[in-house]
Amino acid sequence: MEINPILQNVLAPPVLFFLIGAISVLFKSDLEIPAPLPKLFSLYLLLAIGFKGGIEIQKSGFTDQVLPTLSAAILMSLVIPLIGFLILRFKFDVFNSAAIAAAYGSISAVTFISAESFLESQKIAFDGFMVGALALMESPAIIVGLLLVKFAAPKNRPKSRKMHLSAILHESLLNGSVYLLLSSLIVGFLTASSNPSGIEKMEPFTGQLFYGAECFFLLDMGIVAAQRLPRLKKAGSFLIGFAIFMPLFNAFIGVFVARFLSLGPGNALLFVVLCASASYLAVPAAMRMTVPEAKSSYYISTTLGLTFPFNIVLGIPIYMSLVNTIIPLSPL
Amino acid sequence: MEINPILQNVLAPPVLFFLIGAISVLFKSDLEIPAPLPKLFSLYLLLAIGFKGGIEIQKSGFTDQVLPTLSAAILMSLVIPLIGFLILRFKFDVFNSAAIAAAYGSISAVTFISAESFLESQKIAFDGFMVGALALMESPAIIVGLLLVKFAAPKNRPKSRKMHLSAILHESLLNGSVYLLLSSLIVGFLTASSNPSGIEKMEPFTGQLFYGAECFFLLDMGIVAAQRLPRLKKAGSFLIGFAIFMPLFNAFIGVFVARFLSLGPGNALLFVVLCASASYLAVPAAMRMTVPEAKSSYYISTTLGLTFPFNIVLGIPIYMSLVNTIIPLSPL
Amino acid sequence: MEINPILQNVLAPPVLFFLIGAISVLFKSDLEIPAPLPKLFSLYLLLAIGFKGGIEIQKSGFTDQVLPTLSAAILMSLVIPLIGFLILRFKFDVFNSAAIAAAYGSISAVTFISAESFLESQKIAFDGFMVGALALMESPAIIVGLLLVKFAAPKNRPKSRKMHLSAILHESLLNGSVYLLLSSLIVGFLTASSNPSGIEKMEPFTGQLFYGAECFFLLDMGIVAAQRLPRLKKAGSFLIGFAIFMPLFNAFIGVFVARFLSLGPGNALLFVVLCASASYLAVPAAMRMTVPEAKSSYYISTTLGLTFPFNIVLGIPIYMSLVNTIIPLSPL
Amino acid sequence: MKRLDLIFSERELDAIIKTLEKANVPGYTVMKHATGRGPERVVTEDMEFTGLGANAHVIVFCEQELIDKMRDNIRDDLSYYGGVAYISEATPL
Amino acid sequence: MKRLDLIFSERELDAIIKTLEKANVPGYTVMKHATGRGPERVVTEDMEFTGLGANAHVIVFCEQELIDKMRDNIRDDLSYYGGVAYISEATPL
Amino acid sequence: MKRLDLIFSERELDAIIKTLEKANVPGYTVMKHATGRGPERVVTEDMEFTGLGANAHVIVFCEQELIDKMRDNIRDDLSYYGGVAYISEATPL
Ligand SMILES: Nc1ncnc2c1ncn2[C@@H]1O[C@H](COP(=O)(O)O)[C@@H](O)[C@H]1O
Ligand SMILES: Nc1ncnc2c1ncn2[C@@H]1O[C@H](COP(=O)(O)O)[C@@H](O)[C@H]1O
Ligand SMILES: Nc1ncnc2c1ncn2[C@@H]1O[C@H](COP(=O)(O)O)[C@@H](O)[C@H]1O
Ligand code: NA
Ligand code: NA
Ligand code: NA
Repeated sequence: MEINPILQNVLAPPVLFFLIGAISVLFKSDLEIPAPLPKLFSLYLLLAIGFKGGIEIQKSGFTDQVLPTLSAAILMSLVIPLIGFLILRFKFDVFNSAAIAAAYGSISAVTFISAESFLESQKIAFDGFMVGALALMESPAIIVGLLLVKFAAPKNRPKSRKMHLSAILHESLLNGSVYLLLSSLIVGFLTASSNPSGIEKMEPFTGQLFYGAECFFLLDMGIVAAQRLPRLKKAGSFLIGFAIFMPLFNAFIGVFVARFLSLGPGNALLFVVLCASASYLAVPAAMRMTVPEAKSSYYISTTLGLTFPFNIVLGIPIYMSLVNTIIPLSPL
Repeated sequence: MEINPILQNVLAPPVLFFLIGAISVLFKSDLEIPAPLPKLFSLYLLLAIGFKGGIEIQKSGFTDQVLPTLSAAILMSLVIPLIGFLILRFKFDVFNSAAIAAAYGSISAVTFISAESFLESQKIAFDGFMVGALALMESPAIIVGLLLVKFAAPKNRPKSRKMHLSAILHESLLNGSVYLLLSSLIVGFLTASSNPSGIEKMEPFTGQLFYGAECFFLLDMGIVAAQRLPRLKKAGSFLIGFAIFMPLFNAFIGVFVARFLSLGPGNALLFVVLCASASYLAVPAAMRMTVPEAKSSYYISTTLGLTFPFNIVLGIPIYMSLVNTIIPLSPL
Repeated sequence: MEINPILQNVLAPPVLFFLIGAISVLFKSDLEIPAPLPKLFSLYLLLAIGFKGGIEIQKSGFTDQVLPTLSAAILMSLVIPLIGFLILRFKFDVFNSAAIAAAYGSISAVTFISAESFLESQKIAFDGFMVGALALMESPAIIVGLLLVKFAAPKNRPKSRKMHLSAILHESLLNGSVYLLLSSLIVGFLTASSNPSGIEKMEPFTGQLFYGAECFFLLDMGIVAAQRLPRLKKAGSFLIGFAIFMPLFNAFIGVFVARFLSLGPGNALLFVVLCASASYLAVPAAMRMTVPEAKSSYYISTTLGLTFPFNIVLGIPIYMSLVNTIIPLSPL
Repeated sequence: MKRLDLIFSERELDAIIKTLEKANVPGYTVMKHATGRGPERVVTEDMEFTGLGANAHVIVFCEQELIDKMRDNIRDDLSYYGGVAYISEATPL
Repeated sequence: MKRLDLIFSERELDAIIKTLEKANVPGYTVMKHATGRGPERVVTEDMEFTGLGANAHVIVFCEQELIDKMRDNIRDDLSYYGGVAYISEATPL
Repeated sequence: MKRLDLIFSERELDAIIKTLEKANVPGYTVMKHATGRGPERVVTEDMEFTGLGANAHVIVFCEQELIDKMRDNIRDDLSYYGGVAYISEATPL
């Protein structure tokens, strides 16, 4: 039975649970996942993604493709915030533009694992080292965002303080979610190198449980996203348009970079999804601390209320067909 | 080694953990499972029950037995509250009678899964579609309870408000636990129809983990139930009697309906347990909102403090022997 | 590839996650595992340790070694607090000395399971009944500590109250973590005796998940321990020295007792680790209630800030080489 | 400046916040997971998972006139579902 | 009308509530998971899992005479285990 | 004796506590997981997991002179990140 890839994506449990969560808000059900339970799942997912990624990287070793791909990933996370900033400056001040742009330069780990699940269900291969790209794309966008504030903000920035380079690096590298992902990746790598039996013993926790935990977390994300949506309306149509246009635009650049890198379709999709997704964990937490002038509802509502659902439900299959169309074209 | 079925039921891990929890209260241990951890397990159990139930229903299809059984289940959840109401009116006002009666018409999902575990340990087969009966019996009892209040309450109901039909339907269908169970059932059904590989990937979470999570939750339920018990004493002997008599009475009606439906012993037990169990999730939450005149300690202490432990520890094996006695009798 | 046993221990996932947690504090990352999530893992670990231990005890039966080992374990948990008390009295009053000494007489379940993981990675056999020793060593140390206060404290103990024997027994046996471990052990034992299919159904929860949950909990313990460390500095060098010397001293006595008992190397290591580890769950909770005169920062910072990390990272491999050196010596 | 303390079942939180917003209070703070006992019922933490909910404690710092504006609505909400409301003096730092 | 604020280790919650009930207070509210520092010790959230427990913040709205009735018992509890108690004015809405 | 109520983002908790400690307050109590709305932004519980954090409610019982000592520092912290601070009267039990 051949079905439309968008429909097929929607009928996967993680997406269905996401929709269930969103619909519960629409219908004013009192379904609630109280704090700090969502934190448990978000910590778990970061730990498991990092750990499994570290193992994969150790196993696959540093092939020819690894270095160019990781470099391109970092480059994208530096360039995208600059483009985003230029676009957003039409409507917003420096602070809000930089904060929103940083979020779109960074990545969403849950969008990434949704893309992995999509690839698995389509039986398309991809490489473990792509988690390395995920891990490396979180911080640079934060750094660019903060540098934009540092240099583009009015000299008499009224509330200015703590904007030293050390503070910028601290926020971008030691942010709780960045730190957990990176360090779990290192743990996975070390375990795979020196203690392979440890991998097996972790497998039920980080491996088998993963898909179900992803579903549970997406149920909550559906609730949270649907609660953000009305606030987005207040933010105005420019921002709503941006939250859809920017991921598509980034995907478009991403797919050409992927082609240039000669990535296979699986890796290409993951690369594109990293470009297209926006951060709602690391970046907002960092911006809240360092750029209090920016309205958090702007960068949260766009990334979480619109871009995230768009990517999860429609984006991934769209990007897949983009990859299938662009990548096989005759060489550039 | 042949042992008494009640003892055999008591020696299963879920029941033992329930008893451990209850005993800890008796001995004033400071063992505590702080909020919102119990909520995590209750959400998990509802999600997993629904998901697995949806898969089973899709697999087994709509056999001859399905429709009559589900109809009978709904019927029971409409009739039981009426009977309960008439009995309770001897002692209580309309508000309390309706609220308590609604709880007994509805079901307890954890009692249901305890019965499933019991059947598995006895190697007695049962059908997955019985989860459909579970899901369908939650709401009607709430509706009956609220209609009883609407029509039987004194015309000058002092605090009356929000008692429109739409509010009644909202409370009965969009209550968090009803909604999660029903929608997870739909997710399971859709996954089984269109995405069978998703079932396998969910299995470690919704399947393998289930029994252990059930034990952990029952540990907490033991604590909670034992803390309710002293309050029940305050509620008086009529209510104490009701909390034991009503499940037995409902089981008795249930077993004859099961026989009329020609259910096998496994399905029959589950049907009887649905009739005999009382709700402590969906109904109390709905009544608290819509019938604030009723004392929540009445409907919580009876269902959670007495009926639930009774069913878990003694009821299930008693109902099993009832099923084994009544069902094989010559046709009615 | 032969590597140093300390390094090999450090490169196991649980220890790596512990270090990650500790380093996050050092670098002032905002990584946080909010309450009550650590409680979830601590409850889970106690339940699983007890349950599996009960099964093992039932399976192995009461061999020749069991009774002498368990008796020696209890003896050690009575003697160690007395020695500790005498040492601590050089510097501290009766209340603080008794409370700290009790902590060192009691045990740390997580240190124990780390030692088990170490043995498994080294493929050294050990017996399930050692969990019995774990369970039996928690309470006696508390009792000794409280008796020391009762009899050694100044007669005009200003805040004295509730120091009846019944209160002492209550605190030592019905303490939440002692109770959960002991009662889960009984559940495991009963399940193994009468309901072996229950073991299989629990296995994914209590067995397969265990290692991953241990890692997650150790991540939190790393954070907590590193936050305690600076407070230890305030407590002075005597206490810092005590927190390293005492476990080594107890390990030394323990290894000779183990040799006297003719324990194999696996059981011997576990026995030594029980002697060397100090309690940060049961004892502090009990002391907080019954000896409020003692400063909780003393008994918490030593056990959790120094002794626990020391044992996890360095202690276990050191004790292993101690066992390997002393045990094979010609008979005493 | 006044301080208004409201304590009631968290199930009624939306209704109370709507009342506060309608009166244009400058802000409010909500602390959930409160438990307690009132003349009408006992609210315990261990029942939170059932959906019965615990209490919410809401604090509003505002001018007296805003309180006068909200008084009837709040009393109405609290009389239906239970809960308490108290006013005290407060000075901005 | 008075407002009584009690802050102390949640391990003593049962004892304090018994004192309140004995004085027949009309009600009380409990907020757990409070942390803090007093003259005697620091209470942090990250130690909650150990069973040491965090603090509880108890609020009681009642008449002055009830407070006078409870004063000695409460002081007794708090002097043994630590904690603070303060009274302020409050007017029902 | 005074009671000082501070409500602000829990991300700034360390800074505020440093200010309190520098003024040598006799103690303080922290209640986290508070949510709310101020003139500047809405803080909701469901965003806690993102690391944005909820609010903290800090209570300090101390003498007026200590408050005067801390006033500038606290105002500084709160003006940068948002938050409110109010003083009221309190009498020890
Ligand atoms: N006198 C009081 N002092 C403090 N809190 C109270 C008081 N009376 C009621 N409450 C709180 O208000 C909640 C609702 O009370 P009730 O009106 O009985 O439903 C209780 O659970 C308490 O948390
Ligand atoms: N001056 C104060 N202001 C606010 N809270 C305090 C104060 N002193 C003590 N506390 C609270 O009371 C608890 C117990 O204090 P202690 O008496 O030191 O054990 C502390 O953890 C604080 O939460
Ligand atoms: N008038 C007020 N009454 C009570 N709480 C307030 C008030 N204004 C602000 N808050 C609290 O202070 C927090 C920070 O406010 P803001 O300055 O808008 O960031 C809010 O989230 C509220 O919890
Ligand atoms: Na991106
Ligand atoms: Na029923
Ligand atoms: Na020890």
